[in-house]
Amino acid sequence: MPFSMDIYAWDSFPIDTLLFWCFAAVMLISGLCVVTVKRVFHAGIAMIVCFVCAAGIYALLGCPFMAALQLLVYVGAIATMLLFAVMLTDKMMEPRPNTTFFQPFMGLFASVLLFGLLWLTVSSSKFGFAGWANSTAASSSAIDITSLSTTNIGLRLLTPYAVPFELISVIILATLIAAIALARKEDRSPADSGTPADAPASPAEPASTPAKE
Amino acid sequence: MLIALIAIYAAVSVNALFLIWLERKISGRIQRRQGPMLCGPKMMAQKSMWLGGWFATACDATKLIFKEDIIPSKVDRLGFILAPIVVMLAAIAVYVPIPWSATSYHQTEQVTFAFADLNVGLLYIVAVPSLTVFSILTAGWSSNNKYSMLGGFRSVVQMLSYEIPMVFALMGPIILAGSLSLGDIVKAQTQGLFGIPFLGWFIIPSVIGAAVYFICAIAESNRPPFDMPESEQELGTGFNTEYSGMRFAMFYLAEFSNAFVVSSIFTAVFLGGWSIPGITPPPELNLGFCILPYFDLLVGLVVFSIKAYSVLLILMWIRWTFVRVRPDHLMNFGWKFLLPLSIANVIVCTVIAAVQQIYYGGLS
Amino acid sequence: MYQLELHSVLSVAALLFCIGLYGVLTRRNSIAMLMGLELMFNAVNINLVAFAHFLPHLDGIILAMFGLAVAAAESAIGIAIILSIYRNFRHIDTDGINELKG
Amino acid sequence: MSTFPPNPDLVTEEFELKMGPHHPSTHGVLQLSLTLDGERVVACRPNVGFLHRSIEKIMEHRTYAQGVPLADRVDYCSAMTSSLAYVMAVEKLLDLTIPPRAEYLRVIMSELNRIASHLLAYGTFTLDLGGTTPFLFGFRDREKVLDLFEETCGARLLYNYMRIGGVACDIKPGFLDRMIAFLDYWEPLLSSEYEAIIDENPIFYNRTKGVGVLSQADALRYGVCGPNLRACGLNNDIRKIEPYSVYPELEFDVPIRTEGDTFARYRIRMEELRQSARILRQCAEKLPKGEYLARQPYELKVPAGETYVRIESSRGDLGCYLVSDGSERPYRCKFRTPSFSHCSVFSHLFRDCLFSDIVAMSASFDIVLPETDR
Repeated sequence: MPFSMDIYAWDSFPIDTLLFWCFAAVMLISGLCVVTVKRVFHAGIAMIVCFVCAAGIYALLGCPFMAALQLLVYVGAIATMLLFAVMLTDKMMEPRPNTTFFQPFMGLFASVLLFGLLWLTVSSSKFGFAGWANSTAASSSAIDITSLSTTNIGLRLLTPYAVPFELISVIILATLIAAIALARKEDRSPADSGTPADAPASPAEPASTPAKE
Repeated sequence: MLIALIAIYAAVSVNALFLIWLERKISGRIQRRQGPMLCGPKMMAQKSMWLGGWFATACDATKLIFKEDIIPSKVDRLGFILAPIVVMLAAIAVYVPIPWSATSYHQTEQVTFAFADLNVGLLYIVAVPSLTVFSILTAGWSSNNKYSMLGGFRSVVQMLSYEIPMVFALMGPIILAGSLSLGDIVKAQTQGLFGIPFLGWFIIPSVIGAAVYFICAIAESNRPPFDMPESEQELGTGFNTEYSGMRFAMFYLAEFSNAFVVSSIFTAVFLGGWSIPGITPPPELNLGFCILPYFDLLVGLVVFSIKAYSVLLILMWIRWTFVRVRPDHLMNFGWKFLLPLSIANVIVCTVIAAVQQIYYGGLS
Repeated sequence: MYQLELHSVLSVAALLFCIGLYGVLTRRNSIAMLMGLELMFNAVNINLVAFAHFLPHLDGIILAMFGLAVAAAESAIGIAIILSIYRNFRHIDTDGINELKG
Repeated sequence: MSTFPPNPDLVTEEFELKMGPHHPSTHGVLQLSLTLDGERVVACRPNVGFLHRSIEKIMEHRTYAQGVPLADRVDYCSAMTSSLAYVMAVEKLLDLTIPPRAEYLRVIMSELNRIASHLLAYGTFTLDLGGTTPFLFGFRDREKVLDLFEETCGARLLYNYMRIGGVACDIKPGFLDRMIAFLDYWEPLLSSEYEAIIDENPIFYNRTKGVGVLSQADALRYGVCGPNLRACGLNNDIRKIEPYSVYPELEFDVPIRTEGDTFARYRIRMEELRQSARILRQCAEKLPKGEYLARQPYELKVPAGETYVRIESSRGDLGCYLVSDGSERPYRCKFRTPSFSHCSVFSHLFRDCLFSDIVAMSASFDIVLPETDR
């Protein structure tokens, strides 16, 4: 009675390749939906499906830590933020401005060209890794950098990569402050066609906020 | 592989049904009435209040299944249909890493009996609710009425702002156990603290973490006193106002299975999962006429469910005695009170883990 | 016999990258453009993790994590800019936002 | 203080939300049209009139005796006091003195009715804040009071018990000791169960302390009366200021608080429950023997004239202005009901507060819609 999943014999049937191709297929299809669907809200949902499949692929590529992180950061934070942005700007019931795409063929042509280029480089290059791994593995660090377990990632992250780790926190702090500064109301309301230019002295009283058409 | 998936789904829904019945009985007991007594075998109902009416939730479920699913016309169909499915998915997906019990029968060393004991267990448990956040947002927005939109926004704000203290609160036991996987955390709790075998449970070193996690867990699963999003009095069941029939049942079952998941994580991480302090049950028990294999598995399962259900009872008890919190108090409480508290807990746990490491040769 | 090769993963990531690029190039609504951008970030991350798995070397994952953090920060700033545009122009039609004053 | 002034930094757009007639927390059919700015309420306009049955117009085409069941329906939550006001107005026009036993029965019944209606107020107030258990405590004990009513006047909500010149029927022999038994069972519960579950609860404190503060001047300006005015520090209990029927012989005191916020209103009602119990115990001892009804002819002709009678109903001072032109039908009968003026306070009070405060504050005013719309 296989009471725990990971003792189940994997190699009798290449289930992980099958799973990988399923995840990849769903991901690419939902990626296409993101790009072609008319309503931006549906595009958001398709994007989230794509992120979840990407998390699945990370898990299959032997790195569950990255999969959980992806779920947490992308699906939890970025997708929710994008959906919030969609909700703030997309008026569901009002006549939608035409979201037709401009020169779709130019874009299609450019991306197909790029894909051809990438496909050529990927399939023609021979990645000879056999010799490579142990030549660098002899580096001084005590961590066995070949096994992708969470403890190793943690150790590697903080010993040789400590400086970038701190730098990332500085970047995120800067983003925090910048986003808040952008969301605040500017002191003088912009002279925008159509809305009465407000007296710069007191834009705050609710009666004539520029937003009220 | 497939059998395990079906097993999870069946276990979760049956468990959720039982929980709804239990909740109504407990609320009845607290309010000095009897709770559902009618749909169930009559003679059992006469015997005692606790046996009566245990068909109630089954009848509710069948009623909800056959009730007509109305999809209002002006609704964003994709979001409306997708939301309950994703909520149910997330509610079930969280059950995977929970360590029900462990056995060393036929094994060299103790193996945790879980659906899949991931080595990123706790991080996975924190990641999956972000799917529920997304689906509540879509449910609120796509049902296109002011009340459900307000309810959806409120619940997303509440869940996001209570996720951070929860992660910090769970950081304590991770540091003490030195690993993310729940099975290892429970194993670490079987050894004692500072050499005393009986203080093993992580609720003792990280008491603050346990309290903060418990509060955040109530907020995360939208249960009173934090049930701002679907407070009937103000928003008319918030984001699931437009839902009816089977879709509403999905939201309802998801909420109850969330409650059970939260209490079982609390037991696994803070109350020492399947471990009884000081006693390790033998792998097999010879009953004279036959050998009962996997005996420690059964004992672990019983101990775990006792602890989980007791935590669940506390959850239900809190539900029926507290008044709802106002949104701005909710936010102040979450950011200004719980967050610093949970960070303090991380510091305390690191100190204890360091002392443990230096003087007593490490936990796990 | 059907073991997963690096080529297949890299080609899937490349295809996703191109889909993202197509999205950025042709989408009229600027939030949908941002979504296309997110797809491209994802494709890069898949590449990195694929190299980390097949090499096998740990730095792939660490770089992917840093990429993840920067992508999150970037999309936060992107949305803040889009919202301030929306406040001034009442629409976020990438075609219409071409005046320089204001 | 819990007012939320507009945040000058954020550019926001208000949106209109109709907390419509069919809403779980508007105690009947009141519509609050709110302009919301996110969670913050900018302005509120209560619309009433959804439950208008034109009781006063119908009364003009009914004889005086037929008017009593109609007067009951003015405020079905405390029907005894509303029909009492009407009956006392008619008796004042006839300047009829009614037998003392009837006076005592009227006081017993209206105090029991006050307990029932305050229990209802307590239950719905805590339910609106989210506490379902206190709601059930309140309604469970209210059932026992309604059984007492059912035993004497056969009805649980609209009793039709008052008559011009006395009461409809005498109380059953065992009524008084059943009432005393109820009081003995229920009074300790008040502090051991009702207040224990709510009062020390910090969440309840935060939700009600300092929320919806009404100053005494504003209260008087909007004609607020009853427990809501006593919460602002003014003793306006008509049973004390202009004592009617047998209230001078009973001694009880009137709870006063000065904060004037939701918590104070709730505390006032709980104290009033205790005072009503005290009154009931005294009435049980002092109940005289004798006639319970001075019978009047069916075709009663009331001499021409007009009168205004004020009594203390459970929601405030309920006034009945009666004009008769000597025929057997009243020329005009108007009820001055407390809930109507309480509704008008909403537009003044619900400004710069949170959406969930609205529910708490409107529940604390204990408005009842049949009274507002008549």
